[in-house]
Amino acid sequence: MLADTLTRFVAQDYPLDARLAAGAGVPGYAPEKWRALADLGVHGALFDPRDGGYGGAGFDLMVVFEAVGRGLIVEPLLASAVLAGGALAQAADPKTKSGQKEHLAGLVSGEKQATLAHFEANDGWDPTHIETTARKTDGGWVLNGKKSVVRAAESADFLICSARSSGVPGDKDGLSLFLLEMDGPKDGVTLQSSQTIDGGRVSDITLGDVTLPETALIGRAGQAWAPLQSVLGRGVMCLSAEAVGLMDVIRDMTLEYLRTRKQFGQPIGRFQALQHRMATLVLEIEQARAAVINAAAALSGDTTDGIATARALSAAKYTVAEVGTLVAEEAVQMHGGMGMTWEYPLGHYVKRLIMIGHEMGDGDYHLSRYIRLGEAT
Amino acid sequence: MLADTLTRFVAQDYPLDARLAAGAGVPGYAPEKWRALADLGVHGALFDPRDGGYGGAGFDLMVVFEAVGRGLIVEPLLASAVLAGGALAQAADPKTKSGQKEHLAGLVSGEKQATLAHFEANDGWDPTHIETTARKTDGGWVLNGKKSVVRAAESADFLICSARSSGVPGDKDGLSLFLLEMDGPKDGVTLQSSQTIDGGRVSDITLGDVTLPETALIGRAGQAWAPLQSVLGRGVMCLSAEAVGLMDVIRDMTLEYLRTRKQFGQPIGRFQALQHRMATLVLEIEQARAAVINAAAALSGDTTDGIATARALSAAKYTVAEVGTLVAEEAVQMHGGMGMTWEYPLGHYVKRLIMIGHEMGDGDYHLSRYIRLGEAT
Amino acid sequence: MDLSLSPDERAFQTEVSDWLRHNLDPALADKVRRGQRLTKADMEGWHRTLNGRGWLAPHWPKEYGGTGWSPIQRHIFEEECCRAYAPRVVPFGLSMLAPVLIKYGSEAQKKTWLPRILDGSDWWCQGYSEPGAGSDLASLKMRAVREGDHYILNGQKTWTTLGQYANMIFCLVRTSNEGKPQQGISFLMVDMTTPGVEVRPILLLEGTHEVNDVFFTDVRVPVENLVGEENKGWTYAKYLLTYERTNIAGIGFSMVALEELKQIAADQHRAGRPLAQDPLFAARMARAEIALNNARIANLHILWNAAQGAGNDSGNGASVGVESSMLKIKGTEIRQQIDALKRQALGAYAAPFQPEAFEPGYNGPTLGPDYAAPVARQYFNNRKISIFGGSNEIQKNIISKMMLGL
Amino acid sequence: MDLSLSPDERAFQTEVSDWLRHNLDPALADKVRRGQRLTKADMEGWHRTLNGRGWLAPHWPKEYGGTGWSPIQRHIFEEECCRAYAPRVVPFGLSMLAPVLIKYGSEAQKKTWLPRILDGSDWWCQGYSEPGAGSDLASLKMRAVREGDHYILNGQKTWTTLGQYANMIFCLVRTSNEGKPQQGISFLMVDMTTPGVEVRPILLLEGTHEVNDVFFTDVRVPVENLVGEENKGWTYAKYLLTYERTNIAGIGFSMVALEELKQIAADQHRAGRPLAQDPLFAARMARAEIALNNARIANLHILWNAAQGAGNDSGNGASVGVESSMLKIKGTEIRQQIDALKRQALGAYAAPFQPEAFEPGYNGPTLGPDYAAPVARQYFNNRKISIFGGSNEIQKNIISKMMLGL
Repeated sequence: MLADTLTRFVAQDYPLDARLAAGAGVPGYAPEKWRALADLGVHGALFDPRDGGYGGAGFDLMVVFEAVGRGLIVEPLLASAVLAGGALAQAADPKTKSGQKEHLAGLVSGEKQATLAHFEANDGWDPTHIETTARKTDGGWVLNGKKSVVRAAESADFLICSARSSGVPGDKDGLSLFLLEMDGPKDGVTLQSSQTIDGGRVSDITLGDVTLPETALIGRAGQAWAPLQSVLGRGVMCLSAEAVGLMDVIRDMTLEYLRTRKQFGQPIGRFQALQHRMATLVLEIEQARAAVINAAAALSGDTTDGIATARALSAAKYTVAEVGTLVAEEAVQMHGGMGMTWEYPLGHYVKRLIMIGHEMGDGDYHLSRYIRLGEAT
Repeated sequence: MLADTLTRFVAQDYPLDARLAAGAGVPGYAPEKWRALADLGVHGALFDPRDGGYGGAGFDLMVVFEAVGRGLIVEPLLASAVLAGGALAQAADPKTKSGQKEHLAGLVSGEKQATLAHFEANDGWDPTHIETTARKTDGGWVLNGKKSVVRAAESADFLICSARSSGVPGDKDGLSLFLLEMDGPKDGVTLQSSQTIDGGRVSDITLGDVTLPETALIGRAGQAWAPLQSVLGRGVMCLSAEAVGLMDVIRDMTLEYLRTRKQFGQPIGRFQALQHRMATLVLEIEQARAAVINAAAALSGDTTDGIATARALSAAKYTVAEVGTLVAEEAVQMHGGMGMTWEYPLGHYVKRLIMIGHEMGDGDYHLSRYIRLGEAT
Repeated sequence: MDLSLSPDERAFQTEVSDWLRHNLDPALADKVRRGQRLTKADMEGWHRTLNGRGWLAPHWPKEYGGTGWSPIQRHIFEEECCRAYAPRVVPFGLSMLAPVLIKYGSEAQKKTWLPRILDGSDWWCQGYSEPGAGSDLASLKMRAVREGDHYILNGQKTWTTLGQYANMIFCLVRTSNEGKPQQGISFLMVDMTTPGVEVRPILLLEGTHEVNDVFFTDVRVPVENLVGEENKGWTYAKYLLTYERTNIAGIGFSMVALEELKQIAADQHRAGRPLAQDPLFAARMARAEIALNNARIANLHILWNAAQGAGNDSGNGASVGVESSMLKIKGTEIRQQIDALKRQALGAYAAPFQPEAFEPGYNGPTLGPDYAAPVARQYFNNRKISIFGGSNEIQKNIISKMMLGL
Repeated sequence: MDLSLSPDERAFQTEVSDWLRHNLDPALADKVRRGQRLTKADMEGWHRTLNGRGWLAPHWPKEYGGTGWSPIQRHIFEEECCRAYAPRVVPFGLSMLAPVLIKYGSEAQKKTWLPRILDGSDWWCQGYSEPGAGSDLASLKMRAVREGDHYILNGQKTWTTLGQYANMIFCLVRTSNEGKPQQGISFLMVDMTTPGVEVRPILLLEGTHEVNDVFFTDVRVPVENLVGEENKGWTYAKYLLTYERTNIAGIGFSMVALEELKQIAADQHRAGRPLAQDPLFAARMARAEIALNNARIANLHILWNAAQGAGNDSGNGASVGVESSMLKIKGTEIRQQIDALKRQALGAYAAPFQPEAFEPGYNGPTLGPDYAAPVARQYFNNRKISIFGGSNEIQKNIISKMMLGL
């Protein structure tokens, strides 16, 4: 139902041109649409009731992000609500640090926008390969390192930033999370920013002797792996569902094109070679949807089998990478020159679908992870 | 020219039924056709003039084995002339062991049939992973071990058998070659034999305390790797060329079927989906041919760059594995039920083409080897 | 949709697996596992065992002997049977003819034939394809000419699976040449002991005999063996084909094949290391496993949707139409992919061809590991599954037309 | 065939690479290597440099300014140019119009236009596709009506690459509606400064401007600009397309792209290890490398065969027909495969889109490694190569018809 609301909102109040313009501009999305989405309740649907939301289960994420994909929505719901918000919700200790609880409430309501600064240039998608360090001092912490390609960082009210307070890259122990207020220029924090090819903005964030108070630490030092793993899994879930939403649109556009574009005196959809390729796409999209349903079920179920859940998530991300690339490339090919133009909408959905493979692990990474986790059992 | 002669011979004197019957019987080929092939000069074309032949270069192997593939010839030219004969030619020291030179002459003339017993169950195509041992004794050698799926061993006049006289599996040093006469039951040598699904017979050969005289050693003890590597490379060349020959036949049969088989009131070759798939097959077969030409050129050229030659050979075997599987499976599919029957010739070519991937390394092995050799440079 | 099983469904699963443990002859299961050829008696025996328990025809309405299970229960049952290496139930009577009779047959026909299917009195086979009518099934030529109370049949059917064991065959026959080819087809049940019926074996490329040509020369068939109306057979034929397609998808069998693949890959070594640890092969296996799991969920999703929509379909439930084309394509692709990996995993030991090892009771030596003997044969044999039952190309035509409107 | 170079050919290779080292501006090569946008002046400069050496038109007969090279020499030249990161020569005049003029043009046309192509006086572009006539090129509608000594042109052309720089365009126009669509087409050369010609940009999906719509409203073209005979343009058009296809195959450019890929994979890390050592990625790269090498040999094989057969083709040599369709399909597939791997190799750094970094002279910071900026853009942009110049589907139709007789 929320998905329908969202789809209607996009169709009626947020035309494609506006979404593209917002994605290509600064801050990479439309703040007034961000607020409108919050008013529709989209943010709240991504949070568990105990965190102030009214959803947050695997199937909730699936439904919302399929709609995000269908709507080519550029607003940073993933970065802010799912990743930063999820990290706060899962890692923060509400008893001792009530300030963090208020930050969380801001993300649930959509009044604030945050992002998770976690991945780094050399990590190769391995979320434990963190080189950024957090050194304990008398009054707090000093952070040094560099975070790569962080979405919606320039516009963030605050960052949730991971750093290593002990251990070496690759260790699960020793990871900590910190809250960096971004209410003004911050000593030692440098952003180098760019738009992206698929809409929205990203930043490399350099942290040079950034001093933080003790209260910036989220949860307990060195214990961030468990919440991070959970939150990143939810992120993978959202991206996979978004991919399926994009594929649904691309399929429908391509079908429509095959039915209406005429060459050699007939609609090109009458040519059997294209028919069979289109049938394959439709078939494979249903396989991708199944992978996402499976992942949502794994996330929604009892979480006693963490490895099975992680494998279901990696299987989904791998599947949408494979199927997504096929769907994107075939759709452009079947559209011919038309599919190559900026003016025709297809290309923008295609770009986003392909670039989902460049967030939180590509197909090869998730296939390898699926294998590795299977060997562990 | 020899290829034409061979093709004519098969067409006129050795019909498919006879080839299939020979391949399914004992000894897995037709001895009188073996002699006829020798009379045509096929054996001689596989040997260098210095070894008594009149060919033996990469392009000679290519031409003969493309014809072997086109003719679905079951006679053990690869096992006897290329592998066993090649090993004798390259490893034997003509000065000290004239008996071995006579054995070689028998293989060049086709009067004798031999085979190379080299690969083992756990070697995974790695030709250095030899567990069979050769222990030096006073009067000669004692061999222990097991050789796997050796082609045409039951009918062989003698075996060329590799064993490890020093070192451990995986070492290049320490491999030795021995000549085992098979003129009668041999103490400690047990053959368990079977026909194969693609024609011809294979044996597992168990060697249990097999005593051999000093003269059974071919060349110098522990120094067999260089000749083995060369001979196995030539074997890979032959199998790759044979695969291309098979693909040519399969392509022509499929084209003919597409032109003549009618469904829905027209030849099925009028259906665009099949046309495009057929075009892909034709295209890919030319890529496979190019890979084989490249390998033949590498074998024929100056051998100063052994690694480049080895990579060209692995690239060819990998390519024919990939393309061969595609061609085989697509040809059967496009033939429909007809392609599934024993009576229609296609299936026999298809079986041989697929099973070439089960000799001397599959596509994955050769791809990995290609990568490994590239890293070494 | 909820993918986890309810407590009731879990209890059902246990019930099925317990029953299988006690009632499926281990020697028979072993034959299935080892890819050995099943005898006619093997197949008939398993048919009787299932019928004894009332579980032979889960997809039939309860009134005719069905189980009244939900689609999910049927799915559980199928998976458990596969896991236990139960033989595949011969589908021609049970899953192909019966749904047509139930939907289009006369009361008399249902009363006569359905019980005989259940108790195994008749072994049915399928007379659809002809030498000139494969993918283009509607171009079939076998004539049935009405003479009084009989049709006189002349012509040939082909690809008739297990026809060598059958005493009954259902045929599509041409009763009219008027109009489009689809319009003159009728659906007839034929007693194969009638004079003029001759069955001749067709050997498949790997040498097995499972399909046949069936020739008809002046075969007299009583008119009461006509199903439905004359010249309306195409409608019944298409209805039957959706059942056949779903059957061929065979997700459960692929699950078993995948387990076998994993065992082979753990046992086979490459230069001293288990093949399962080779990065390229591990990736191939994982791809197949993920694809299979996706297909399994996609199928459940379809069943679940069908169950939601088919509330009052009198227990027949989950009749799927064009979706069955999607299931068939993906299911056969995955099965063939797994078969190819099993073959690849064997290395050189895929080559030995020991037909004696497929025969019941064979316990002699085989070249290579004991799981090797049937693997290459299965690979070649299962190339058929993307061809038979309406080739995957025909399924794509159906999807294009029915689902995509192209 | 002998794949190794003869001593003469090796000497030629050295001569070419030496000349490139001394005559190709390193700044220009650097732009090419970094995927920066080339200005009109860049392209014209390189055109002049090559012409100064007499190496601009290797495929032309010697009498018109060709080099008289063998096909193998031409192949060597192309590979060396690619290796040196020389800009691609703009092909519309040199490689598309010129072969048509040489084969079908009048002596006067050759004398007028060929020297102007060589010296760069004219910048040609191509007027083939129309909005309703893409793959189905023969359905083109742009009218040319004869009025005295002029044709009057009305209609629209599209996908006109680099039309924004051109002063001349060659067009397929409809001069008759009689007979089959192919029969009423003529081939005209049009001065784009004529009143009534309007060029409008089309942005591609990644935001670059390289193709255009060209509109014609009552444009007057002198009849002497008709190439060959009226209504015979389809023959000339098809001849031109074989050249275009071979051009698009771009094996040399793929070789350069593969080297870039290897460098990226050596530099990018995955959890502390070079990506090049990741088994799955290494396999992808090796597959691409082998495919490219195979395609290179296959092309040489075709050239070599053509050279053998084309003894007295007056130096034009190696004209290939339907084989060019095979080259085009495989060449574009491989190029797209390599582009996709480069994109994949960048990980998260494929996402930043910094169009300013593609502009000449940009030396500012970019997000990620300096090779990252153009990669995703190139991937999306090069999806065009399997569409333009006759889509790969059209090439398969040609192969089916011309080579396979289907």
